[in-house]
Amino acid sequence: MIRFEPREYVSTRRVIGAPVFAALIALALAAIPIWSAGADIATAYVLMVNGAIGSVFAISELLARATPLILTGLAAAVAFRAKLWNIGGEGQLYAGALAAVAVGSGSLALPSYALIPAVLVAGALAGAAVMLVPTLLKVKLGADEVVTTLLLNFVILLIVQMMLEGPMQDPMGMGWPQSEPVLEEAMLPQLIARMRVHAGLIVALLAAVFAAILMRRTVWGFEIRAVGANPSAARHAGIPVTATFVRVGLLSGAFAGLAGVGEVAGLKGYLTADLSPGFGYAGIVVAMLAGLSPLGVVIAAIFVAGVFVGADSMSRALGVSSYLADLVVAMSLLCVLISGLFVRYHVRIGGSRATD
Amino acid sequence: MASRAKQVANGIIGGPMSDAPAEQAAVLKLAGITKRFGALLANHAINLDLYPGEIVALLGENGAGKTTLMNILFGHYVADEGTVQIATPGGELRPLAQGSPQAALKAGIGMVHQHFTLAENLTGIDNILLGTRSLFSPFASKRSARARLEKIMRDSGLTVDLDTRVSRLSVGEQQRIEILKALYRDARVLVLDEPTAVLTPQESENLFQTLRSLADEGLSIVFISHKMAEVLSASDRVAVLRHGELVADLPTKACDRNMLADIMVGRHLEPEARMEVDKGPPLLKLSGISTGHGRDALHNVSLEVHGGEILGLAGVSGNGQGALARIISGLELPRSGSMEIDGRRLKPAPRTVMREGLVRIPEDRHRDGIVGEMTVAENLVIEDVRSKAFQSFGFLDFSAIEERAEEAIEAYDIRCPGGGAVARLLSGGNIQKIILARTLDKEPKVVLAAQPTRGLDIGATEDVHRRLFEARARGAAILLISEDLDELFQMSGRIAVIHRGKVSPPREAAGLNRSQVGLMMAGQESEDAT
Amino acid sequence: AVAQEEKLKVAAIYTVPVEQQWVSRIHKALNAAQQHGDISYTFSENVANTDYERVMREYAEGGMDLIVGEAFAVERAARNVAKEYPDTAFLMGSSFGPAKPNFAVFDNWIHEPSYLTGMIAGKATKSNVIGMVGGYAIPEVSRLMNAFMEGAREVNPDVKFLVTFINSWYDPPKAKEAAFAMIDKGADILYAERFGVSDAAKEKGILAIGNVIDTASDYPGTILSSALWHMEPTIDKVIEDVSSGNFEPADYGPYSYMAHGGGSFVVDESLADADALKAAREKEQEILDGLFRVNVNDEEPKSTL
Amino acid sequence: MIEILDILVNPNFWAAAIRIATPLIFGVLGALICERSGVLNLGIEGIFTAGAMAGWMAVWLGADLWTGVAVAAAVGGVFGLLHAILTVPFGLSQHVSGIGVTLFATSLSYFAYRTALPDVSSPPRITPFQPLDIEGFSDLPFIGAALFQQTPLTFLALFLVLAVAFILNRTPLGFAIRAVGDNPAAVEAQGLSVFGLRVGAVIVGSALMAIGGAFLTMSAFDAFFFGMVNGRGWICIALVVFASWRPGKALLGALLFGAFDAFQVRLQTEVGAFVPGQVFLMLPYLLSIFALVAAARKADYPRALLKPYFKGQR
Ligand SMILES: Nc1ncnc2c1ncn2[C@@H]1O[C@H](COP(=O)(O)OP(=O)(O)OP(=O)(O)O)[C@@H](O)[C@H]1O
Ligand SMILES: Nc1ncnc2c1ncn2[C@@H]1O[C@H](COP(=O)(O)OP(=O)(O)OP(=O)(O)O)[C@@H](O)[C@H]1O
Ligand SMILES: [Mg+2]
Ligand SMILES: [Mg+2]
Repeated sequence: MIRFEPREYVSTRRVIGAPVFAALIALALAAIPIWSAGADIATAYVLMVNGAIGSVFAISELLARATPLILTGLAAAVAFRAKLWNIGGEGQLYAGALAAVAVGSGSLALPSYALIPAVLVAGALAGAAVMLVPTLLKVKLGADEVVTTLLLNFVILLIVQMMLEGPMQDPMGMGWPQSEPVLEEAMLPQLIARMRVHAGLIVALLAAVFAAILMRRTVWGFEIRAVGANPSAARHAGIPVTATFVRVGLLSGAFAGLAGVGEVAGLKGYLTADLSPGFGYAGIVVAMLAGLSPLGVVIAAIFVAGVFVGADSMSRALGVSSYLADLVVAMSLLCVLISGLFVRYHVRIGGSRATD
Repeated sequence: MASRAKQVANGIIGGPMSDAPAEQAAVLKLAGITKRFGALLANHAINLDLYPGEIVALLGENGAGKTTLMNILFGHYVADEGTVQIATPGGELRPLAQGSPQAALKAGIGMVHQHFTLAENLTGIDNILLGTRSLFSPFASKRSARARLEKIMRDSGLTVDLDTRVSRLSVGEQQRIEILKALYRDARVLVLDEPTAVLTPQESENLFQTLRSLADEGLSIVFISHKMAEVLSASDRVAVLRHGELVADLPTKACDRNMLADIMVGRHLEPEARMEVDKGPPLLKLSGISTGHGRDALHNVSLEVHGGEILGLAGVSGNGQGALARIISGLELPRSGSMEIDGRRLKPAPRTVMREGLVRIPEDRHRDGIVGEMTVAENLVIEDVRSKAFQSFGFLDFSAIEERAEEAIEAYDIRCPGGGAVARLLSGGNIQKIILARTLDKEPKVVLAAQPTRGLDIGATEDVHRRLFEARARGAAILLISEDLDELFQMSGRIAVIHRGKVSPPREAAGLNRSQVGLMMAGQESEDAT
Repeated sequence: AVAQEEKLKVAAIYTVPVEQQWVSRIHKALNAAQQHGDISYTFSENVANTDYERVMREYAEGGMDLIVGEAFAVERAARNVAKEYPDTAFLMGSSFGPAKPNFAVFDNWIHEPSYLTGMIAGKATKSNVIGMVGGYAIPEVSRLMNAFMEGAREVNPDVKFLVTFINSWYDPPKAKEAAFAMIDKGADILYAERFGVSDAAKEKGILAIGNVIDTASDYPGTILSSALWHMEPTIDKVIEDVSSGNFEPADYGPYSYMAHGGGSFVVDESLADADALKAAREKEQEILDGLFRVNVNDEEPKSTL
Repeated sequence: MIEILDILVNPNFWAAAIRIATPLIFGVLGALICERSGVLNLGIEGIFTAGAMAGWMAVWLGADLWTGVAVAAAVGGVFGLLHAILTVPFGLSQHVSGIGVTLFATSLSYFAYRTALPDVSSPPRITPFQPLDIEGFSDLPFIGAALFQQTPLTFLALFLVLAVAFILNRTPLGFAIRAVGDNPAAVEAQGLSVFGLRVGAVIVGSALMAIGGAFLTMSAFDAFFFGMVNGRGWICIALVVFASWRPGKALLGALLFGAFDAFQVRLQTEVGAFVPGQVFLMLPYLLSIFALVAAARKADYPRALLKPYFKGQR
């Protein structure tokens, strides 16, 4: 039998060491699929590191991929703190992207310094609005938000498709289901010339700092934590539970919406229905890897992005099936997840059973 | 008899053989049980024997290690040191595999946990039968089982509707199911962890009658309790734990209330002297409050509580106290009627009632009183985070919060590693102290204290009582909702009784006696009391 | 034999798995070229939209001579990247034109054989209802459907069409359900733009018209006629141009025309009506001789029932 | 209006509804078993994919169809075991573990498929399950056409609805599973193993999910495709709540969903020109949300759902 005994005291070395160790184990495990695909394992690791951080290009790519993950990770982290299970980051991301296109593709003629904020605000509002629905259904009618947010992902994606094939279709798009491009003035500036990492990263980092301060240092954060940990005690103590849920829902949705803005106005320039390869879902994992800590989300997002970009590049260089990258990411997630146990508990195997 | 000599040598008061027939062999033998939780020594070298047909009361302060010891016996925990031996039906002592409830059940140990272990989505009979039959038997005919259970119910007097979902049963009925679970499995040792904590006086009385008759049949019973009266009246023997050590093992005959209290706490307790305070103006006024339906309803309830007064509200749990407390706390709006605090009529909501100077000690402190995952300091300010004292422009003032925590920990003797400790890890008594500190320190006009000492040990109870008296002395109006008649008579100036959602007019406690109140709690109006 | 180092390095980027009809044709042509020893070929499949640009850049940085892919839905990124690597040749499937200095385009211009399959289908239907299941109503799809419908109408003015788009490139069970629905509505010939349609036809014992790839052997007795796309002429031409240093950002689309062998028309003669086949063969010759031009119509086709 | 009625009275429409519902029935039963024991299994989407791949692959390599189903179930069980270990004894977040399992199972299936079949240009096919033609029954007027176009797996699914309902409501095992999902301490106090029950339930539930996946490649279709599961797993998670954790209602929910989907496809050819197809595609999701709101108050969900249980810890 396996037993877990909570640790009295958890050293910082352990908190940092365990996930690093877990990541190494995951990479070691990745040798199995690499080997089974017939590639050279040592070369693979070199290529993987190079692909993730071996050049300015690699780092730019890593950060570009981490950007939406930070935001969807924050969306999950703040909501989960209040035990508002927002599984709808994906839909909120698309809503944000849709709003960014609606505002940024010509309907507003503004200079850059006004249009970019307008696009960001529109995206955040759209994400927030989408999350408001399940939040209200939960607090007013008691409908389980895991399911409603999950289902809304599909609904939003269908709305996006509908818009892309209907009113928002690019007339110059030759019938392709894609939106009109976002104006140059609405595009988030690139941070490094000719590289993809864009100002959305700054937005994401600011959002993380904002969330960290909000959660730790403000009354609202206090109330969110209290409602998450024990809603009935919070209510008894006079904390406005419904308002807190609504606040958290709006904030969570806004973060996910911003992720969508970044993808459209930072990277692609227009919206298609395959904009996100599941960033909304990955954000949940990022948030949990980070222990729901907003600043931890940044690190976790960079880690997840790095593993993906590195493994993806490696698979390409070796001519191994590119599904390897997703596999390595999944294995890393599981390993890091398990390592969390060793941080919080003494794990005893066997146990001191006196007699049998 | 070597063990006894050793115990005496260890400085234990009394000994296990004091009263039991010497020739009779023990059914259960705990020897040298030690259990650590991290640095905490929850049980230390405990030796305890149990003989057929006796009822042993296990006594001790909160956190003394009673539940831990019984959990080791039942296999929920594994002892770090020591052995548990249990007699076979033939009378031969055999070591019991530790860490296996299944082995304990098989060996004839039954346990009624402090928190009931019932699946509420199943019926009583399904709960009882759980684990008694092969999981893979395709059919679950209950006919023979039902017949046996009905016989057990007849013999023991523990009657309950077996086919009702547990979620629809009262706590008393749920407890009967718990005991039936053990009896159905032919338990020879029955452990009950604070069985009366949630029972009404009548239910408790019935329970102990039943236990006595079961003991007469040969069942050995250990029960844990904080209530001196029932320990003295219902047990044959008393074992006292203090800080994880067995400090006394005495025949009940040889004990009295004060002596046990002193052994338990390790110091002498002075009962709080009741002093009279001048009654002030009515600070809490309820008029014609009605709400809800069924068991948890209120019908036209009117009450006035004056400053400087403790008004006791007696009643069997489930007669509307919950609804009343929720309305006064502002958690629920009444269907009709009004509430005034210090002459101001208001729409109850947690924040509005607090603003008017009403504080509340909730009935279920774990559910409504504290946020277990947050720190002691955070729990101390949770009602006031929005006040200027602890925040500016929405940002928390950490130094003020810390200062407040230190001050309260000091003033209320909250035993914890510090303000940064996680509240969940504190004992019940200390959790209650957090709630007392954050409510009574506000110099409230009105205090709603719902079951404020439920589950607390004597020391902690005294502490709560003292704090409430202090608040009264400062002129607060206190509404004390309790099922404990001792407490009500000790604390209250006037007593009202709630029955089926109706509240009787309060009467001076001095002019009432316990049986009158008991009758009123059962729904019988006593005319002569006026 | 050409030495290893001199082999042209070609990479392909696909947004879908290589089994997907359209992409499979490119993949097949490039694999064939590799087999001949003309090129060394690597590819990335199922590349997510966000990753497309990175993959392009990685290949360009990796010293590829030629990068083949689909610019659909990643048009802007693809064109930007190409501009930044002027020494690399890009050949992208695109609905838009080529761009200097190095962005050549191609497309599946098999509207000609599609028209011919329409002529076969139009004669073969007895209920005069033909069901058509497509992915998305994009030009690449609509154009072929319209040509097919025109061909069918030419030989049978009474024919009606049911058109459904499943809004997915790749959901065979869904395509199959859509096809079943059309059979319920009386269709006795199905135009199988997507995987899954022919399965429905086979199960219900009716005929289907193939598109892009030849699936006749998978559904014996079901595929009446197919309009096939062959990417080899395009790929061979572009490889030749790049090798010889004559690569121009041109439109390689015409290499998909029948005249270049990029499109072909096949019929299961045991299933087709002899007269219809004869008519279609005649029309085929006219097309090859340049005497007949099939209309290019990119409008979304609609049901006419 | 007439057209809509036409659709509804057509047995082929109902046949399609049942066909679309079949994988969902497996999935929703699997998810229901897991959740009844107290474990949310968001690994379902990946387990569907793994089942679809493994079952198909086994048959493609030469196994017979039922062996393929067994292989799919076994593979699903293995992923279920992974999820169970992470969430039951380890007590890790069920949300994250589930999503992790989905990522893992999906990517492993894709990687394995592509590594095994690197050079296919069209998906290899197998001979799938054929409709169960029972002499006599198939000719029944309406039912015959609707029901006996189905393959044996559909009948297996329908049988499993009864079996799961029977087990949960009538047998000691079912009582134990329901109890462990309500209050694990109750189960432990009666000498049963919380871990054993939960791990077992998650394994069995996951095996059912995987059969749902196998239905896609071995009955609804005859080849494996990337992305072919396409959100069907998530739908099951929603349907479980819609069904208030009851097998009978789960069947109803899956059929309703299937009917909506089949209806949508048929309606598109009727009015597709006027209303975007997405509107119809949205309907089942919106309907589920409405049903959820309507049922939210009454549903007695497993109280211990999402809560890890550690022996001897408080
Ligand atoms: N699983 C556990 N992990 C850590 N500490 C524990 C655990 N169980 C009990 N303790 C600690 O061990 C001590 C004894 O606890 P126990 O529950 O046995 O007390 P008790 O005598 O039953 O108290 P009460 O009267 O409040 O029920 C307490 O300090 C408690 O906090
Ligand atoms: N033992 C059984 N044999 C045959 N069918 C059964 C059996 N038990 C249940 N069923 C059927 O299976 C279906 C699903 O059962 P389900 O759990 O939804 O029933 P229920 O009435 O909602 O359950 P409960 O009474 O526990 O609330 C129902 O239609 C029921 O009639
Ligand atoms: Mg205890
Ligand atoms: Mg049921």
